Amino acid sequence: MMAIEAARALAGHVSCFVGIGLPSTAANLARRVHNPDLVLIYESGAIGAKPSRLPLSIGDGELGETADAVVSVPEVFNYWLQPGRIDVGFLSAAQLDRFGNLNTTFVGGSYASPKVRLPGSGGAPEIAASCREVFVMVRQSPRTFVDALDFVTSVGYGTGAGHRAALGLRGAGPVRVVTDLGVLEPDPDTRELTLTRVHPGVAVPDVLAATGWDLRVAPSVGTTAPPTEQELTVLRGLVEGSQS
Amino acid sequence: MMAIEAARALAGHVSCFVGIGLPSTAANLARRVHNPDLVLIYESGAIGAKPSRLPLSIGDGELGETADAVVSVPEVFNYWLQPGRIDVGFLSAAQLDRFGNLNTTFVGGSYASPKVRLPGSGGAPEIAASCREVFVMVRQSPRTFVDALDFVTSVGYGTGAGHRAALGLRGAGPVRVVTDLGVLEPDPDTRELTLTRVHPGVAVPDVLAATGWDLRVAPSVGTTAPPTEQELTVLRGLVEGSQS
Amino acid sequence: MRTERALAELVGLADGVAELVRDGDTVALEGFTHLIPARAGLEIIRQRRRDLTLVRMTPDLVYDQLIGAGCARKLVFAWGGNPGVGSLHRLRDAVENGWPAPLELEEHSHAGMANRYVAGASGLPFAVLRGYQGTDLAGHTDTIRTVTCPFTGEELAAVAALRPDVTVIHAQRADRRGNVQLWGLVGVQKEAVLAASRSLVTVEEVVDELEPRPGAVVLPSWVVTAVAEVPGGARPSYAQDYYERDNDAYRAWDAVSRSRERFTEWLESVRERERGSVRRLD
Amino acid sequence: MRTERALAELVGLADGVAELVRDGDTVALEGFTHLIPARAGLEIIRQRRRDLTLVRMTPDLVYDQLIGAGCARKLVFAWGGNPGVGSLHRLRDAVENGWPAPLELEEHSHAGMANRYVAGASGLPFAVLRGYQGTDLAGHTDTIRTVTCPFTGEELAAVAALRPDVTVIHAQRADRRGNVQLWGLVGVQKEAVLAASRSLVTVEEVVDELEPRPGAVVLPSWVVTAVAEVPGGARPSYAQDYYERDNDAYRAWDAVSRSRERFTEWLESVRERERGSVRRLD
Repeated sequence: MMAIEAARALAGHVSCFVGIGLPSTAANLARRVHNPDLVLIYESGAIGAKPSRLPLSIGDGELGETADAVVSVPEVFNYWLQPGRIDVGFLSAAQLDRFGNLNTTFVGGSYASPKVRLPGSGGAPEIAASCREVFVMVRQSPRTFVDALDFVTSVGYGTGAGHRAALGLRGAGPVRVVTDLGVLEPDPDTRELTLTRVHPGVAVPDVLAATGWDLRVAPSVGTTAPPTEQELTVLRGLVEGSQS
Repeated sequence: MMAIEAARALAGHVSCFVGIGLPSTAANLARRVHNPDLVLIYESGAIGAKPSRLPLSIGDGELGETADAVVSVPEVFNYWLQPGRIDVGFLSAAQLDRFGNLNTTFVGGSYASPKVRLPGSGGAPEIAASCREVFVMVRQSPRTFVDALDFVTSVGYGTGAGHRAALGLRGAGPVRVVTDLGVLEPDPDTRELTLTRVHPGVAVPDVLAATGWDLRVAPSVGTTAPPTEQELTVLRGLVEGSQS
Repeated sequence: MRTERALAELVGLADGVAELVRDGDTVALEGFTHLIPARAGLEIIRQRRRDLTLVRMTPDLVYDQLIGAGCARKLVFAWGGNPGVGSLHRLRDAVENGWPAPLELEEHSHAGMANRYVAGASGLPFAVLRGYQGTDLAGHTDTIRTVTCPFTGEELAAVAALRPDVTVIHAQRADRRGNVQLWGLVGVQKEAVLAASRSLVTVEEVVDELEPRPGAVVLPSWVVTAVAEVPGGARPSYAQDYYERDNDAYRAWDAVSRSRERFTEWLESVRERERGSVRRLD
Repeated sequence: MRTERALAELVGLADGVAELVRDGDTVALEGFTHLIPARAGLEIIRQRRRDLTLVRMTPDLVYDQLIGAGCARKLVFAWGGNPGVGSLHRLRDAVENGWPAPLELEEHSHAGMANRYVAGASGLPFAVLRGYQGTDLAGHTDTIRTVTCPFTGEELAAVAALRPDVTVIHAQRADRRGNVQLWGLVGVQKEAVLAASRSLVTVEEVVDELEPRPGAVVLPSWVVTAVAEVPGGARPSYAQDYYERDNDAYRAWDAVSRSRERFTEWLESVRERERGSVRRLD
């Protein structure tokens, strides 16, 4: 459901910056069902990649072979991502707070002596800063949706309205957080993430229980349309192709 | 004789940054006679070019077609020239002073209202700054070899010993000025250009008369070896090829 | 025509210039000896654009023509000459004598200009380089300053980003979706297009599919505003694998441009041509 | 072996590592998922190098192995994981528990690391980028500071140049003169080689002539120190047009690396191999 919801949200966008895992699934699903012209950009340098199966890694050979252009890694970041050319960037995280700030660095202990050391930032800080919009995809649980991050790896809305502008960040920030339970969007005034939609079969209290802070809920919470036959068929094809 | 003298001086060097005109003649002559492994780098982006005839322009098609690598213009300057990777750079000028500083910007009048507007700097300032050594090739006359430049486009030894280091320039500067009359080299202590060699048939007073300042002369002035048969044959072939 | 968020449109040259190059614009017609968008330059002259700020690392014939035709009020450049031949006489006449109008200069070195495009393409306000130290250039050019390395304390040159309103380049090919492919000496064209708000690419031919080629640069359709098929659009410069540089035309321009009279005759001949049939220079 | 001023030497892998990778060096084994110099990494382990500062944008299995083997005292990086699989358990064990030795971290983002190599390759002491604002990274990493644009007054991130003592990469081909050619996803390898004092390139094959290929990067012999022919040298990563990524090997490493015991067995098996016959990981 997360991949399908994110794929639908890609309709109407020109380009998206793709990481591996769920974002890649969503972007490839979108290109097949919702937005055939969508330009997929991988940080490994593939611009306009058209993979036939889901890559396991962002450097999978097929990405380069099917791309409109392959450029160096410095060029991806400097000429393509940094100037704000890319519409949508996908991010995930081990921790997320109420303003959509993300932690992929460590959990527990201290930076110098972490309990769990995570992979680190990769391209996430720049994706968070420079894509016109950011979609976050995270499974929802109180361990992940926390009141305070152990480390700010990538900035969402910082401490709230106006903070991105003050930092000189030019993209709009995390306009949509897609979880396994529903969709959160920033409040237009405060930028605090607000539950606006639940997936079929999920109730609002389920979402509140899976959130480590007192989650705001929109006055009227919608329900995500169930997956269509086509979405499910294509999604199954993508996932099976990647495991063969 | 200028091209032959410069070509000889390229023996033992790995790479040289080539402009059009005499430097290109010299470099191509050197590659054929004195230094077959010499790597020619053109600012248009051809690295390791092996043209069969003399190009009229630095962007001549054959440069790219015969090169080991063709790179963008920003890359030529940033990755290849600026870090000091290139052994020898060739420069010419409309005016040159006793410290090998060069003017290719304007002559007479003022910058805002010049009597003769010249093409400008092109890549010369960076070649002068960053090549390990610079060879200057200029025909000698009091109008060209002047006491004071109208404009400093490219730095030689500035105001003398120590000035390049103070400016943070990392190449050695103009270690050799090849003219139609002889060869000038910087004094080891003061860095003032000093006549060290005359070409066959040229007398020291001829050189003094063609210089707009009181030219220093080395205690013992040598004479350039006359062109060999091979040098003349190859040179003629190069020049004819370029006019066909 | 829309900006970079959508795919490039295929247009005629005259329409492309009419819509994308506007009076008062900062215009970069780039090409480092190879693939110079000469035909587009003539079309700008034919459409009598005014008050342009012309930007180019190596202004040559096409800028001499634009300057002589009175299209420009300012030139941003590093080297202005007729390569292998000599002076640009129209450029000199404008700078030395103010004919047909005074020409303001913003002068850099090649490395400075290249890095200004890189900064523009990268969404940065400036670029850092080793350059200009000890020269008289910085004293005459506002867009050269210094910056101190926060790690070593070393002082380096800073140059302001270039962001043309419109960049015009010539390439070998585009496909029908507007993806552009150029190869050979690729100069600073990618950076110049990515730095600009709008872009117009003239191409030798529009093809069904861009087959990959060694050394090719591809500009995806979504960063190009418009593509016009203009065979021979780079003459008298060259388009690798299409035609060679017409060295005689460069030499011939010297005589045309030396006198205001002969240049004016040339200019009238260009302006008399019908829309879309600008003749090649000869 | 000599530095960049002369042509590259063709060497055996063991000799190349012995001469070019020294205890205490700052070593970059680069490769962005594609063309990872994995075999060279095993040779460094076999030769028991110590106190290395390992540099890489995306440390993966090869750095997990080097760290677990006790070769490293410091890691300079942006993303350290087993792509598509999960954690690097040896890296985590070193950081979380100091086993087999504590590991100092110098942590950046991808854009920061890429620009640090660009600055190194460009002979500049630092690079400027939009990055790090609002994150906690700058507070923990000395090589991140700020710089103010001298034109706009805007504050931007500055990162210190990377200048490895030696960079090791894998490429598809070299010719007998030592010119190196790689294609496909080319990552940051050119910059990493040009930024380094010395370089060792392992290649799938040495050929008589490098035929031009679409998208290929050529590193001329005179900027490479040594080339070693090591077929399969990028396994379990891939070499486009030679072999595919061995995704099973990446998954299998997870189990090997999870326990110190199994890792130690693996390490002993690597060290037992004869010089020059390091087995592939499986």
